[in-house]
Order: sequence, then structure tokens, then C-alpha cells
Amino acid sequence: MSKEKRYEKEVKAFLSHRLGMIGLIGVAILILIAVFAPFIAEPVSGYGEYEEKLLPPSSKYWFGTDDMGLDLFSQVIWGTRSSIRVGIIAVFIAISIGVPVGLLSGYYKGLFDTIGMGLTEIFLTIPMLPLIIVTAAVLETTSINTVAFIIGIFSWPSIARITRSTALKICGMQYLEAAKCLGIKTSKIIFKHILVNASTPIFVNLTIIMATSIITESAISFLGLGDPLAHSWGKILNNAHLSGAFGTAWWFSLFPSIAIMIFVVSFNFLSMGIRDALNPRISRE
Amino acid sequence: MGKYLQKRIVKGIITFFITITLTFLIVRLMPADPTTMLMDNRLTVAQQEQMLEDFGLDKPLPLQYVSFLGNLFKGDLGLSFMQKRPVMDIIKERLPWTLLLMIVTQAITLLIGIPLGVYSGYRRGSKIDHFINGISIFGISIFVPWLGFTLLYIFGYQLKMFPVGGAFTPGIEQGLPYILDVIKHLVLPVITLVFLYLANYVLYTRGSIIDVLSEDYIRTARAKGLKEKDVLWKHATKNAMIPTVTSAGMMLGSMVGGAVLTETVFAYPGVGRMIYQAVGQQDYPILQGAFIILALSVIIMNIVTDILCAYLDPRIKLE
Amino acid sequence: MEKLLEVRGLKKYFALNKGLFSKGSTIIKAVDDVSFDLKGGETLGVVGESGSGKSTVGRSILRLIEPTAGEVNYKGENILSLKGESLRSFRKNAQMIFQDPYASLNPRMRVGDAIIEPILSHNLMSRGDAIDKAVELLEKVGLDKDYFDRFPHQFSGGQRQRIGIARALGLEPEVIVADEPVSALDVSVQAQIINLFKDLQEEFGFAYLFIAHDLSVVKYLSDRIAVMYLGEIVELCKKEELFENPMHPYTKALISAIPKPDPRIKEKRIILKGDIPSHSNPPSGCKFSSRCYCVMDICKEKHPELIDYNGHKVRCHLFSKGGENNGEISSKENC
Amino acid sequence: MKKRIISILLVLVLVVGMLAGCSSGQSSEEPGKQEEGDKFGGTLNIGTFADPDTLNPLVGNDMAGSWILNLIYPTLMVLDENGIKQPYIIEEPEISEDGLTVTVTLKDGFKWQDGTPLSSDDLIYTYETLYEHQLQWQYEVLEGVEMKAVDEKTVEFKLSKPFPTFITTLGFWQRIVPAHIWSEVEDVKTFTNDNPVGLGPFKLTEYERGQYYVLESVEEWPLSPEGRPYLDKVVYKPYPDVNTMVLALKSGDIDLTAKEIPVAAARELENEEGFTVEQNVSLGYEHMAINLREPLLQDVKVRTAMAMAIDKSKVIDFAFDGDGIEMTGIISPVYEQFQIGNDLPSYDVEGAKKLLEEAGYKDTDNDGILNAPNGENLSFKVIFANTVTEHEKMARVLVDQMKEIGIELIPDPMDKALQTDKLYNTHEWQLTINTWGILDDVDSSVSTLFYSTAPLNWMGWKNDVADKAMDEMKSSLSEEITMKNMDIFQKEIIADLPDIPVFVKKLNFAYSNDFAGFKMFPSNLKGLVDPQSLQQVYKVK
Repeated sequence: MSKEKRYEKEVKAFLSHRLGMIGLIGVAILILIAVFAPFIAEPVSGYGEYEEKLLPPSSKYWFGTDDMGLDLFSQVIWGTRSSIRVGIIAVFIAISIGVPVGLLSGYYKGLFDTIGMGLTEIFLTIPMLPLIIVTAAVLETTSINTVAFIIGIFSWPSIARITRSTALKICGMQYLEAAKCLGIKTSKIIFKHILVNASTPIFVNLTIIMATSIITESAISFLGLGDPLAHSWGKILNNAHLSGAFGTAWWFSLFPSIAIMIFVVSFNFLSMGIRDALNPRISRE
Repeated sequence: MGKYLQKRIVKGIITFFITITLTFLIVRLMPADPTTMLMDNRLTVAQQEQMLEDFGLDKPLPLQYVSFLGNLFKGDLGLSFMQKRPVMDIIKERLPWTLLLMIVTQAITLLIGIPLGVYSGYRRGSKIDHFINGISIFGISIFVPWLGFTLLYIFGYQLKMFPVGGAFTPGIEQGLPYILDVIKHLVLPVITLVFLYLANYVLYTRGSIIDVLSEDYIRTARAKGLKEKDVLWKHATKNAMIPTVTSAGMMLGSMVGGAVLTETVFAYPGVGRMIYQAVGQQDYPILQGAFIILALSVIIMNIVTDILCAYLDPRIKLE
Repeated sequence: MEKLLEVRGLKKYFALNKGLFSKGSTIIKAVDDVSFDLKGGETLGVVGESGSGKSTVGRSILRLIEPTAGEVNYKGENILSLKGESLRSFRKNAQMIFQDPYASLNPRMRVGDAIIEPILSHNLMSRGDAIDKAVELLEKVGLDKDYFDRFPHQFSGGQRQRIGIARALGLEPEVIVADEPVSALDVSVQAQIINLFKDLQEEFGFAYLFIAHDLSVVKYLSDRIAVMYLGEIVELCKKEELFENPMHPYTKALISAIPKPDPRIKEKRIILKGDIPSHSNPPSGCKFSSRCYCVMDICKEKHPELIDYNGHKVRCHLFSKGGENNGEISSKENC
Repeated sequence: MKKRIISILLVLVLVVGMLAGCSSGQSSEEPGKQEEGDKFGGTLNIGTFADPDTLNPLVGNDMAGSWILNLIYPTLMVLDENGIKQPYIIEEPEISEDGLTVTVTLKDGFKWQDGTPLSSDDLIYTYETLYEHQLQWQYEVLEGVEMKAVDEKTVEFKLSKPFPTFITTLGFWQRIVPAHIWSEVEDVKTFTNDNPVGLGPFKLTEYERGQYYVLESVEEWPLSPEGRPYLDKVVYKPYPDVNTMVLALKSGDIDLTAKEIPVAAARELENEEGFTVEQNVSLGYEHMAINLREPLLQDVKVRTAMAMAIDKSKVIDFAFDGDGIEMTGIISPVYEQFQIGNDLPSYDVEGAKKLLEEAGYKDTDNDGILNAPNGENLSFKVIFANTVTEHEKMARVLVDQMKEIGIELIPDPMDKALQTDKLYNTHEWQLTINTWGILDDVDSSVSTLFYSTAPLNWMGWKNDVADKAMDEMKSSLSEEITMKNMDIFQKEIIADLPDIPVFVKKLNFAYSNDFAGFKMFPSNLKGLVDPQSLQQVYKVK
């Protein structure tokens, strides 16, 4: 009876948040596309027919074909998989660095805080994209996973900040003192008390990291530093760019750009919806 | 004030020091010998060794680091592998353009972003609020090179309103024609970057205006019978601007990322394009120098914005 | 009864740094040389205005903050030297009830989980047994067992304080530090909770260190009372002794502030002038001298010792020489 | 409110200040030159992809730099339209019968752009400096060479052994610098040469790095049809993004592309009015090299089967949009005279399969990949630079084609520097897709690629018969000996196949029809911007 009630208000607020719902639907569709990609479009590889190079959209090729005569619709569909994969890996890395750093800073404070927040500031100070570019160039092989890994490595500061501020806030709460006083194990304090409370802001942040990681991956691929063998949207744009088709075959660059936009917009809208729903000041009664 | 400044500067120096050390290491972690790229395939072994020696790359890493730091203090960022000119000179040529691009972008983004954010925060939950947010989020979602190229195609090629790339026309007359020419070249890249960064300011301002509007002094101001317009645009906006200004300093780092792509598409002669080219050529001294200068700019900007915020908000005590 | 807790020379100093480049710092003496004993089953009331250091004493005993100096012996063992796991296992012997029942429960945790969490954390029993115990405890503190699955925000302040008590009881402690446990509650609820404390003490026989900012709350519950001012104990004696024969001017002021049940009894209320002074800049000599209505010249020069006057301890120059009235101040009222 | 205004003002002041600061480039508007004929006048804007790395002609060897530097510092020898080296600012060199003395005479009428006449001292100074500081790779050519100025215009080179392509190699690659200026330079290696004083048809008058390089025509250039270039100015503008460059061409911001344009853009421009697209051929070729240190690749039958499995026309279609010429042997069709008819095995999938089967390769584990007798899969990694799109596409096609005969190729794109490192230093590779650059002087350049001890022979090919043939070719003074050895060399290399040549690129260049008189020279290094072309380009009125 009472179990679900706690979130009832927030869920209601979210459901009535127009942008948030658009985002949620968008994300759901993207996940469905990624999961069911094999049922939507045949994967393409190698090269197609010479006569079918750079064909504009038609009933046969909905998004036209690329400079290798391959179906762009299929590439965009399969690119969804790469994108979600990149996002998930980046998010995973960002959490596994950001959360511990944030916790150490916010819970143990002192030297941990100085070092942790110093590192965070440094990572926020260094221009991220150029550094990712250089790091991508440093790595011997750039598979889509390593690209995602690098993006994750540079995405953790925002997570660390949020975890830290939540930890600091909760450490100042009496219930944490109560828990300490009751002799509850530190690990339990951290997980049950701090992390559970930090989970919502962290989640909101993750959806944003998800969105930015795709933009970054696309930029890296576009600059020719990504995984040349992956079906990522950035790679399609890179092919369009290198083949000089930006100005000649509009469909080559338009559809992957739209895909990126849908992805980024969906995740941003979703995070906005959640944030607004959780902030009672925003939803007008 | 003095102490706050001191503290802020010391923190900045430490950040800077760690950043340059990190940069130094990353650049030297490259898997291939950094001179491989500049070795003409037909260079002899003796020439290769000479080249390593010329760039000080034959020494052990700690020694390289010491001389790197020593030179840095003298303002010497080393020689570019490819251009064989001091990196400092190369950056000096490029930096003003990037700064111009960024300052104009920042100014315009703030000028548009803050009012939009204030208004959508004030009308939170309304259609107009969703519209403003939706539009600005669309802005950050467009792939920059594609947006840039599309703008070039439409306004540069089709409508012939703006030049296709560059920063100014060669041989243009000094004075007003020159300034107008520079502005003409600036328009499209700035539009691209404004699109890219608008959302940040709109959302930041919106968030803080919502917080501010529920505070007591706003209620007091309303209760005193002040006009709603004045309450919103004078009292609330001033206070809501602080987090936005803070984020403006932080944004600088990420703006450089956008500059890499934008400057490349628009053939704009800034640091971003220089970085793009240096990556392609594996010109590590340039990359290293660019990072150092950029990190320094971001750190200084952060200090400046912190002080600016303290100035805007008397509640932040400069202790 | 045996001594359960011996507190000796407890000090807690904070250093306030002035800045990165300015040398030195101001030392704040939040607790300065506090000593007392707590016997098994006894209730010691600690009273003082906010800032008197009473909460700091309570927290230091439970190692929620680290004291600067002193000893806290629990059954002869100095708990200030405990570390890690041994500290954690000591904690089940001494528990705290917090002032704010709204803040002392994690809003994201169900009531039942909050109660069994410490029991499980100390491996006192299996999960199933812990649940049974939690239900039993809920009933013991006067709550319905159906509340087990609810979240704290569904309860009133008084109910939450009961949950907090149940939570502490789960560990079967011998000492409970109650830090202003009722000050955040409505007056009508206060009495219920105080009665609960009394009942539970009778049933389980634990000792209370009961912290409050006015005497009226501790009057009913305490066996002995300590009065604190600016980090020091200024008076410590049996409850009856304190109310019948208060010695320290500050204690007298506090007693006079208790609302009288019969408004017709006109007893002159002693109004203390000014606020409690800043810790960083306490008056020289007696710390109370700046507000004392009996102040003498010596008070501003010499810091008075705590003097045992037949088991009635007091820190005041009025009684410093063997408890004799120095005569000088007899002209002043109430002294 | 006041504060806001102040901050806006501050920003404006900064912007204006910056603009003032940026405008250091001096204005170069001069009174227009007198019209000497119909064709004179006009500015040609050329799109390039990058700035020159350096303006120092003794150090620079990048492509963007050479387009500009060649106009300022023309070389002694140039390519003609057929890729044959011809004298440019010198008369036909004389080579003594024993091949040990080479005499070079400068043509009359050349002056440095400061008015000093070009003399034999400049030649000697340049070559001596080159040798002394071990600059470029050409310095090696000067090993054991004695130079003497016979007179103002003539230099005599004494070689220690016959080297028939001595002067074509040196003269084609090495630009000459003025001795009277450069002898004052402290360190020629790091000299930035910011105000170059050249010799060529154009002089650099104004530039802004990253933006433009303005070159103005000289008053006198004897090699132009009418004594000086028709154009008043040539302006190079760098566009790092080729799409933007093409757009700039279409919108009239530039009139010519120095860099080749992508085929898709070329096809579009061909159909557009006002533009001409011209093609030339690369002087090198795209190939797949084989590391002979790898046990499985040591079997020549495997290598031959791989060569037979490649359908080169498909590769050209997809890797380079059909704009290529198939390689039939080890020598590019551009150098037809050296092709002897030792052809590569022709495309024959069935034949390749049979060859492998006979050699004992069978798919014993049924994974679709053939196994060697020792059980190992015929599976190879093919490395290539991730920035070269045609190699990536080539890899995609080759993966498919090798699959046909049961060989698995795993594409392994990587950073260019890393690829170079693997090829030259670590030898940790199996197959690689790469380009041989400009193969001038075929008879001598094959030995820089395939001689057993040559640094570029990272395939690790060692064939004594071929080595001997290459030795003899290098010092051969008669065409007969050259061709005989060329035949031997080609037979050996086709039999061994350490390298599988695939195709020669055809490159597209486009220009606006507002200009005419262009001449196309081979390779993207020359194209339409060779001084021989620009010295006679004119604006259509």
C-alpha cells in the first residue's frame, strides 16, 4: 500500500512533463531500435554495387546509399547500437571513477577531498575534446570500446562533484550520525545511506553523459580518430566528409546527423523531465 | 579580498602545474617514437638521431621534464617538429582569433541565454518554457561540422551573404572596412558556436531563477508592491546570474573542443584548427603548447569569474 | 551502584584557521576539562544554554566527535583509544537519541529496515529474528507493528522519536545519551516521550545521560544534574539538592526561569543580561563574569576551580574559600 | 544596471582591441601595374589544405609548402607533362662518357628577387650547405662529389662513381637559395626565412599564417610566353576541410584547387557551368606489401594466390571511385617505357583456389578459413593508416576478395606514426596497405624500394639476382644495359611477389573558367600549380 506512494507525486509530475515524456519515448524507441536492429535492417559490410553508389533516398534505400554503395538506413539503424554501447560504457566508466572519488571526497574529506576535488577541477580545466583526440591518438588500436572508455575517463568529474555534494549534504544530516552511532558498518553507510540518496542526481547526470558521449564519439570519428570499422554515426559522417559528399549528397550527412540529434535530444529531455519532476519548486501547483 | 585572491591563485597554480605535468606525460606516452612522423622515409639513421637530439628527445624522461619546466618558466614552449619555429610564436598568431571567436560567442550567448532562461524560468511549466528549452537543447544536439557546413552552404554559397571560410580578406583596407570584413567572416562560426552553447546558459539561468523566485526577499519585494517586471528583471535576474557567470568560466574548456571542429570547417585560423592539424601531423610540441596555454586561459578565466561573482553577490564573503 | 562511565578531564578544542598565509589560529574551547561519573541505571541530566558544550560532551562520549584530550572509561576501559572494529562493537553498549526526529532517520529507508539495520550490522541475530525483534520493539515504544514497511515521512515527530528509540533499543545498550530528545516536539508530546524514557529505564535498567537546555525537562527524569556554561561544568549535584539549594548564580537564574505551575506565586525572575559570550573570546577570569549579577573583582581576574562542597560541586568565587560567602557581595540581591 | 553596461562595454573594448591587434599585416595595395597586353592582370586564388610547414626551402618537404615554394624557388629540373624530367632553369646537362663528370649551365636572364643575378656560386653554396648540415635526403647524393664553378653560369660536378641520375635527382628535388643572403644566416636548420628572396616567377609579398599567402608576379620571367607571368597575383588560402574548399571554389572565393578534390565533388563540378575538372595520374601507386618474416607468408604460393584473388577493377571502383589505372606489373603504367611485360598474375579466383589446394592448404576445421599443413589458419592482419580513406576502403574490398579463396584478412587501421613505426622499426606486421610515393627515375628508385638493404624494403625481400640487377641499373650508362637488368629485376620480383601492386590513382583538380592557360603535370605534387603552369595562366576577360 504505502510502498509505492513515495514516488507517486514525482511520477505524476514527470508524466505531465511534456519534454520529459518526449525524451522518455525517444529513449525507449532508441533502445528498441538497438535491441531489434537485426529485425529492422540487414547489417551491411564491405561494399555494394558500383551502380548503387551515392543514390538519393528512394523506396529501396530509404536514406539513400553511401560512397561504397551501401544502404545508409541500415547503417543508421545499426549505428544506434554502437551509440548506446558507447554511452553505456562511458557511463559505466564515469560512475566507477566518479562515484568513488566523490564518496572519498565527501565522506572522508580532508586529504581525500583536496586530492579528489583538485583532480576534478583539473579534468574540468583541461579542454576535453582535444585531450580525448590526443588520447585516442595515443592508443594503439581504436576500437569503439576504447573510444567509449576514453570518453568515460573524461566524463567522471561531473559524477564526482554530484556524489561529493550529496555525500557532504548527507554527512551533515543527523541520520548519518545516528547510523554511525549505531555502529553500522561504513560500507553499509556508504551504500544504503549516501549512495541511495545520491542515486537520483547521479542518474540525471548519467543521461547527460550519455548524450554528450555520443556527440564526443561522433566528433572523434568525424576527425578520423575513431573505430574505422564500426557502424557509428560519426563514422558515417566521417565517410561523407572524406568522400567530399557533404556538399553533393545531402542524405549522406543528413540522416546520421538527425540520428545524433534524436539521441542527444531524447536523453537531454529525459534528464530535464526527471530533474523538474524531482524539484518541487519547478512544478507549479 | 586579498586572502581570497591569494588562495584562489595558489589553487590555480597547483592546478596548472598538475595539468602541464599530465600533458607532458600524455604526449610522451604515444606508442610510436614521436619523430617517426617527421622522418622522411629516406632519412638516414644518423639524421634520425640528430633530429632526436635537436628536439631533446634522446634524454631520459626526468631530464626532459626538468628542461621542459625550465624552458616553460622562460616562456619557451619549444620548437614545432614540423614548422621548426617556436611554438610560442605559432600560438601567438592563432590565439587572438580563437579568443575573438570565443569572447564574441560568450557575449552573444550570455546576452541571449540569460533573458531566455529568466523568462522560461519565470513561466516554468508553460508552453513557452518548454519551447525555449526544447529549442536550446536542439541546439546542443546538432552535430557541429554538419551545422557549420550547412550554414556555409546556405548563407555562403547559395545566398552569398557571407564568405566561405577564413578570418578576413587579404589586402583589405585598414580601419572600418577591415573591422566590417572581420565581422562578416565571424558571423557564421559564431552562430554555430552560439547554437552549441546556448542551452547551457538557458538551462543554468532557468534553474537559478526558479530557486531565486521562491526566496524570501523576492516575496518581500512583491509584497512591497514593486512591479512584477522589476522584481523579475532587476532583483531576481541579478541574483540568478551568478551561477551562470560561474559556469561561463568553466565553459571555456569545453568551448575549445567546439572550436576544433568549428574552426576546421570554417577554415578559421585559430588554436582549434591548429590542434586539429597538429594531431594529424603528430606535432607534439604544438599540442603540448596548446594545452598549456589553454589550461592557463581556463584557469585565469575561472579566477576572474570567481572574483566577478563575488563582486556581483555581496553574500559571497571574500574571506 | 558501580560506575559505568567515568569521564575525566574531557576537552574538545577547535582551531579556527584565519587564512592560508596568516599564521596562528584562534582556539575555541568547546569543552574544557569536564569530569563526571555515570552509574548503572542512573540518569544524569546535563543542562545549559546552546553553546555550553553539553552536546559536545554527549557526542564525545560516543566518539561521534574526537575529543582533544581526556579519558572516557567504560567499565574501566578507555574508549577514546578504541579504533576500527573494536570501536564499532563498543557502540552497541552506548546509544544516542537525537534531538531532531525528522533528521535522524534516513528518508529513503523503511522504518523496519532502519530498526533491524544496526542489529544485523552487529551480527546480533539472524535476519528473521531481527524482524521479530523489530516488531516487538515497535510495540514496546508504542507503535503499531504495521508501521514496519512505512517510510519515515509518513510519521509525526513524536512517532519518529519513538522509532529512533526503538532503533537504539535494538542493540540493548547500557548507556543512552539523549541529546535534547524532546525539544523539537510539541509540548503535549514531550511528556509522552519523557514517560516512555522513564518506563523503558525501569524495564531495561540502562543509564541515561539526558541533555537538555532547560531544567524543567530534566527535573522529572534525573537523579543528578550537571549545569554547564561555556564548556565547563559550573554545578553538579543531586537533583533535589540543586533545586533546594542552588549555589551558582547561573543555576539560580535557570531555576528562576522555570515556569511556575501556579502563576500566583510571584517569585522574582532573574534576568541575565546580554548573550552568551563568544567562545573565541571568553571573558577572562570566571567565564560567567560578564553576565553575573553577583560579580566581584576577583571574578574578572581569576578562573574559579570546581569545588566539592559535600558532594555538591560548584565553580564560583562566592564559595571558593571553603564555601564561605566572601561578604563583599551580600549587598546584591539573590547572591 | 550600471554594472551590466560596464561589462558589455568591457567586452566591446576587448573585441575592438583585438581587432586592432590582429591587423598587423601591412596593406599591400600598390598602384596597378601597367597593362602590357591583353592577357595581363588579375588575381588567382588557390585553395590549399594547409599552411606550409616552413618557408625554409632547405628544410621543408611538405606538399602544401612545396606548392608555394616552387613558385618562389624553382628547381633546376621539372617534370614535363609525361612525367619525364626536363631542365627548367638550366640548359640540358652534359654527362661525360665515363659518367663521372656532370656539367650544369644556368640559363640566362634569371635574377634573385632582390636584383642580384643568379650565379653558379648559389648552386655550389646550396649543395655544400645541404651536405654540411645533412639536410633533406638528397644530401646523400652529394657523397664524394666535388663541385667547381667553371664560370658565372656553369658548375662542374666530379662524381666518384657513375650515377646517371645524379643531376635529375638533385636538380628535381633540391631548391636553390641565394648565397649572398643565406651565408649570413646563423643556423640554416632553424632559419624561418620569413621574408623569402626567391628566384621564381612569383614573390611572396604578404601572408598571414592560417589565412593566405599573397604572391606577386615578378617583372621579368624569361620562361613565360611574354616575358613575365600574366597574373598579377596568386593567393593561396588554406582550407583544412576539403568540403569547405570545394564550396569556396563553387562560390568564387577561390578559383583553383591545388589539392586534388574527392571524386564525388569532381563529378558534380564537371556538370556545373563555369568550372573545368582535369585529371592527372599519380607518380606512385597503391599496393599491399607482405612481411616475408612471417612464416605463413613465406610460401610464395600463398602470396601468388593472394595476388590472383584481387579484382583490381573492383578495388579501383570502390576505393577510388573508379578513378584509377590497374597495375599490371611492378612498374607503373605511367612509366610505360620501363614496363617489360613481366605481368602480375591475372585475376583468377578458381586458379588461386587450385593453387592453394595443390600446395596443401585445406579448411580442416570447417571455419571457412584454409589451414596450413601445421593447422594454422591462413588469417592475416592488414595494417593501414586510419587517416587514409582510400586505404580503408581498399581493405574493405580486399577482405571480401580474400575471403573468396579462403584467406581471412583482419583490417587493423592505426595511427600513421604507429604504422610507420611497425614497418620500419619493430617489423610487427603481416600485411600492409600503403602508397609508394613519387617514383621518379624508375631505374634508380626501384633500388630504394626493393634493394635487400634499403630502408624502405621493410618487406624483408632478399634476392641476390635482383640486387645485382639493381646495382647494375643504377650505374648503367647505356639504355641496353638498363633494360636488360630491368627485365631481370622484374622477372625476379614478379616470381617472388614481396609486394602486390594494385592501382595508380587518377587525381581530379578543378578550376574556374574565369582563368585559362593551365597546364597539367603529373602527381598532386605538381598538378596545375607547377610554376610551368602558373607562369602562363591568365584571366579570361
